[in-house]
Amino acid sequence: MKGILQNKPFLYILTGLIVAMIPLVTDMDRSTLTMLNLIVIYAIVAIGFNILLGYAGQISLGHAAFMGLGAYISAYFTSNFELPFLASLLLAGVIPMVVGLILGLVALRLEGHYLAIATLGFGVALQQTFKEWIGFTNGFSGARAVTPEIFGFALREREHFFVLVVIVCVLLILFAHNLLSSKTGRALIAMRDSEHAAQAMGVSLFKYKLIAFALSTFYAGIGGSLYVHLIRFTEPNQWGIDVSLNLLAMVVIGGLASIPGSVLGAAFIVFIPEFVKDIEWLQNIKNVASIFTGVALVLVILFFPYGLARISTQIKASLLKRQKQPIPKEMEG
Amino acid sequence: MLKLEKVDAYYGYIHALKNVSLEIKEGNIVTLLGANGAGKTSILKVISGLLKPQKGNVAFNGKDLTGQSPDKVVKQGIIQSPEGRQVFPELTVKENLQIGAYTQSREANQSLEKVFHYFPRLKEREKQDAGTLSGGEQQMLAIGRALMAKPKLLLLDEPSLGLAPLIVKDIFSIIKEINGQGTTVFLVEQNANQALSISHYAYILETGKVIHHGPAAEIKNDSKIKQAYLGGH
Amino acid sequence: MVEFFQNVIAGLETGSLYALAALGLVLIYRTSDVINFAQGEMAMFSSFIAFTLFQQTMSYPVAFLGAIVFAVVLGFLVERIFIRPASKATLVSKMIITLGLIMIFNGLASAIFGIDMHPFRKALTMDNMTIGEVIIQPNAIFIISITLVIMAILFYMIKNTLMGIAIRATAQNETTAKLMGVPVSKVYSLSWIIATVLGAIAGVLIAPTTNVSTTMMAEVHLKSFIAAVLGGFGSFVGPVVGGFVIGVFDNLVGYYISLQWKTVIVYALLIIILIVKPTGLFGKVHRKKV
Amino acid sequence: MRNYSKKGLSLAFIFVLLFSMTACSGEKSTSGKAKEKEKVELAQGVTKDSVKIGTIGVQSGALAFIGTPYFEGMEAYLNKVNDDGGVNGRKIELVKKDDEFKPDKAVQAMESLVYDDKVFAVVGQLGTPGVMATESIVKDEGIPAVYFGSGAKQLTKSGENFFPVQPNYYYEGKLMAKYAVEEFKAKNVVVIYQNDDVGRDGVEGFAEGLKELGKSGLLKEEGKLAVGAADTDFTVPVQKAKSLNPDVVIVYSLAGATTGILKEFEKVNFNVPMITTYSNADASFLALAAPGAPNVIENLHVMGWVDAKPEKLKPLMDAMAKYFPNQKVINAYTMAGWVAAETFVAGLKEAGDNLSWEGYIKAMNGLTFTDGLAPEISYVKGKREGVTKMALSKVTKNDKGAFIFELKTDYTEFK
Repeated sequence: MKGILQNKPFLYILTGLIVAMIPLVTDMDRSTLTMLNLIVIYAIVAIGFNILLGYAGQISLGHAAFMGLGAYISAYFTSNFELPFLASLLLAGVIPMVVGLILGLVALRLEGHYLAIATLGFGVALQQTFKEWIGFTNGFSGARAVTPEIFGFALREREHFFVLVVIVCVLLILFAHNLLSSKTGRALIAMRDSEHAAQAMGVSLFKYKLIAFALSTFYAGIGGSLYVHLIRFTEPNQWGIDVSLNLLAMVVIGGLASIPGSVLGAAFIVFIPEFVKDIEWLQNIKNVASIFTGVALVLVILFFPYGLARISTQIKASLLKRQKQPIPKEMEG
Repeated sequence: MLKLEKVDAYYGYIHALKNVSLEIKEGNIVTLLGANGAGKTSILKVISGLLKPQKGNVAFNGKDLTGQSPDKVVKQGIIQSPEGRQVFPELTVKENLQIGAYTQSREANQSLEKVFHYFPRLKEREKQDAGTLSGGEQQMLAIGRALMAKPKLLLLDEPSLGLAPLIVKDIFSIIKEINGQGTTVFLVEQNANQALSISHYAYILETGKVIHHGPAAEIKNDSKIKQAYLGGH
Repeated sequence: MVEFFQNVIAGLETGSLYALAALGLVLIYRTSDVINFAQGEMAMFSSFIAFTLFQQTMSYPVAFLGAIVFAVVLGFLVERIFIRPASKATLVSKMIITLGLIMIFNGLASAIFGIDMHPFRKALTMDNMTIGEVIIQPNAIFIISITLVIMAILFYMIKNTLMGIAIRATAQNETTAKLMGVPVSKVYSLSWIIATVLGAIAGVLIAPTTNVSTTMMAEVHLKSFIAAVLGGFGSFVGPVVGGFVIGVFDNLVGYYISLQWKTVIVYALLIIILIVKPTGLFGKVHRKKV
Repeated sequence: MRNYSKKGLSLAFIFVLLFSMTACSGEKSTSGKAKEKEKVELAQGVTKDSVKIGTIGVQSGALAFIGTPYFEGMEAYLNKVNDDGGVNGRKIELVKKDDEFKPDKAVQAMESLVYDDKVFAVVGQLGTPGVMATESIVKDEGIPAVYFGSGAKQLTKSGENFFPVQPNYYYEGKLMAKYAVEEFKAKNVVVIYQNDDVGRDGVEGFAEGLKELGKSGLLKEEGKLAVGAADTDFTVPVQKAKSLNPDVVIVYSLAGATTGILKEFEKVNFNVPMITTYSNADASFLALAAPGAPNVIENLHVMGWVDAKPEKLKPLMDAMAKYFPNQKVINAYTMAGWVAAETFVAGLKEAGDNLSWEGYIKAMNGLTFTDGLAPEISYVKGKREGVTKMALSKVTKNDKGAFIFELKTDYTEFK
């Protein structure tokens, strides 16, 4: 028993199963279910983004555009070519991945904030393309997507759709998990920790950065596809910098290089504004949700700089310290 | 002049200094010897205010310095030349020296001449970026930079580290000269022989504890101590 | 040809404002390695202060100076309250804090000042001049000159004053700077204050074009990033040139190529420039802090 | 040790999800899936003495400047109706949802209105992205939806239970073409349009209007000039417009960009008649635009579909003063919200006690409403065009030197 519980893939699957069942056995508001679906969808994108940021140490401020690209591709192919949903889902992952590869080939030579701005620029340009390429995106009137059908079963109910997104999420988590415990994963981590050391170890930095970038765009595209079939509509203004920055926040808040962290981060960023909006006594103050979400974001970083996923470790560490030794204080200058 | 009394300090989880007491008398060169990780740098950090001791106190000329911020410590006349030189690579030699005189900027020009007198090489390279200097030159710059603060007490952290023997000899003779001009020097070294030969007094540190102290000449000649703690040269 | 010059001058005018904001970004980045995403929102807040003061006093200098004084306080407080306590956090975490600040400032501004747009006057309201057929507004000349003057002052300060050297020293090696007696906390405060003031100036100067509103800085802020990268984070001349280039280029592409596609074209060019010259037009390799 | 914490994490994850569910569902854990229509006479959201309706729109973030006055106008009207005793003895209760102008939030909001709050109707949903994203839910459920704060043209074809009021931008564009041709005798027109859902529909409608009038030659392809809503420099479009020597310029953009364009016109002293959209037909726009362009603004004409004569506006002004005494700005959005509530209530009165969805829709289908701010709204014979009559006003100075709108034409339709 203990052996099984130590097996992480098994734990992921078990957690996924339990989570997927919750809406089926409990009675939840439809809008809450929509939000849960969105949390899992953003979690997928955040996991991909975490491979890039948390493991490979590369930043991107343009991933919203890849998510949008996935959404448009899926909407386009299912409505215009009546492509089966699963095929379009795959396509919505693969095409952004190819675009990501091409962008990666040129942009990944840049470092740090230069990479950040290059990807930001690419994101803005791609979003602008969504606005102008009306034949593909239907411009500002927006693109519609159908209710997905899998082997003849239409996922009209939110509960059913939730099962789908959880399955996809767990599959992608397992994939990420296996990848990160493989040679590629070790190379990525070595590279993040020290480029020089990694180079000395014979890691081809560029190749691994590229792999991480392409994977993150794949995850973003898949997330976009699921999104558009859930909401059944998309338009260009959605895929702007704010979503890219939100993705960044999800990964950091949840914890860099932590898969459960990305899920927690996605839950935090999607859920907190809704939660704040529902607090009655705050509703008379204008824009209160924005202020409180901002404050929450700052507080999490200040008190849990290693992310939500590592709270328990952090608390344990500080408890240990307190018992055995006084806490050292580096002084402020 | 400077007194550490029963200082305990932690570095993360590591208990870096255990009940350390030491005294530096005015006008002396005092050497602190010990192996890597014995806690030598921690003592300097405690003095400079980078590391706050958990227990004990630091007094300078009778004034309590415990827990003061580094810039306040520098204003008292204590300055440290850190390990590994740590010059500012993208600042010119002159700018590096100017930063050294941050707390004494009114007398910067006067100090500058003094430093150029000790290290004529620095004058030649005044306008060059410090990152382009050789290791020895950078060490000169680091010491010169510290002198710019007109220190009463100069803390030197392994000034001989990574330098060729000839240059080390130069450096040590300059330290002696600086001391001769009235600056008290607290020298942290692994290079025991040369350090002891210019020092008045010495402390030996092992795993965070002072295990021996005495006049430098005595320690230098005590073969037992040398054998036990200083790698037996 | 008249249109060409008209577009270039207007480009220089807006480019100046990108440049001012970019200088602020670069200053904070150089000292603390943080990219301040909230720069635009902070500038917006300062502009609202200018607007409110102008309504109260009807005096432009009072409004302008009031905004600057406010920016000094704001920059100081933001560094103290939000950035410094996070000194242990990673750089990317600090960036997330500035994201949180965007939400806080935007929310606060709507709660305090409301969500309406307000007109704001120009710094100089004299009649236009014409050279040939090209129309030149004195205000445009004022904006361009003020940018160049500020750049020169900043450049001088960073290069030649002790505080400037201390800022650069802190940027390179914080611990050693501390050991040399540099009060690094003051250096951080100062760089945030200067950066916030630069943003405020940009905000007050752009307000006549964009009106005073909670969204007034969106475009300026984005372009200032681009300007900083284009010019390079390594120098203080770079972002100014970057700002001018973006301003002028935007107009020329819009005029001679396509208004609809200009955003795509300008950003594509940015990416190309970065690939050819990864540290920006004026950049040298910036040493990362260890 | 490690595995304990990992297990803890997985548990925490489930916990977070559980927590989010309970926190959101609150006390209302009644079935969210009860979609079987109640066969009782009264539809959902209706009781003996109340009618619950819902609305969705942007109330925070960058576009709150639209939603805030809009919902105030709506609430002002509903408060007035309620204070006067309600409709057929029923007080109207409004549930507001903020969608931040985002489609996914709008879908969540619509779901919670329709399935959780169980409102009787959706009134005055604001914002094209949200309206488009929720269209299928409204269509599938058949819930009455009155007034869309959106200029999107496809709403006229969405279905029986859709009751648009506000003219769509496409139609407005067509009508602008008619005015350009008939009022201004234009020979050469330039359109500067905001390059988003607002301006694009407008410029398309304008081109279509010219085509139907047989005057396609008036607008050349290079005469369609795009601007961004957040642009900081309007030199290029204005230079281009000037170089084309038009005799009429259409400025199809919202207040922010329009003021920028006008200031640039002022700078280069470019004086031609201009026509702009009804979105700018209010005093707050003039207050924003006039200081920067005191001369050229007198060339500006605006479209209008609400009758902004002081005597017509009096009930609105009084209600706003009573219910929102702190709100100084009363603009086109306030009026739009007011009209939304007005139109819905007109249908409610008509439907009498027959408050099922079918009953309401039937009542609306017989409605031709002329007592409100808009000159005429009619849904007779399945018409879903909303307001079709618009008039042109010109900006001018009154005796006190303040800028006002002066009605220039009658309310007319395209045709």
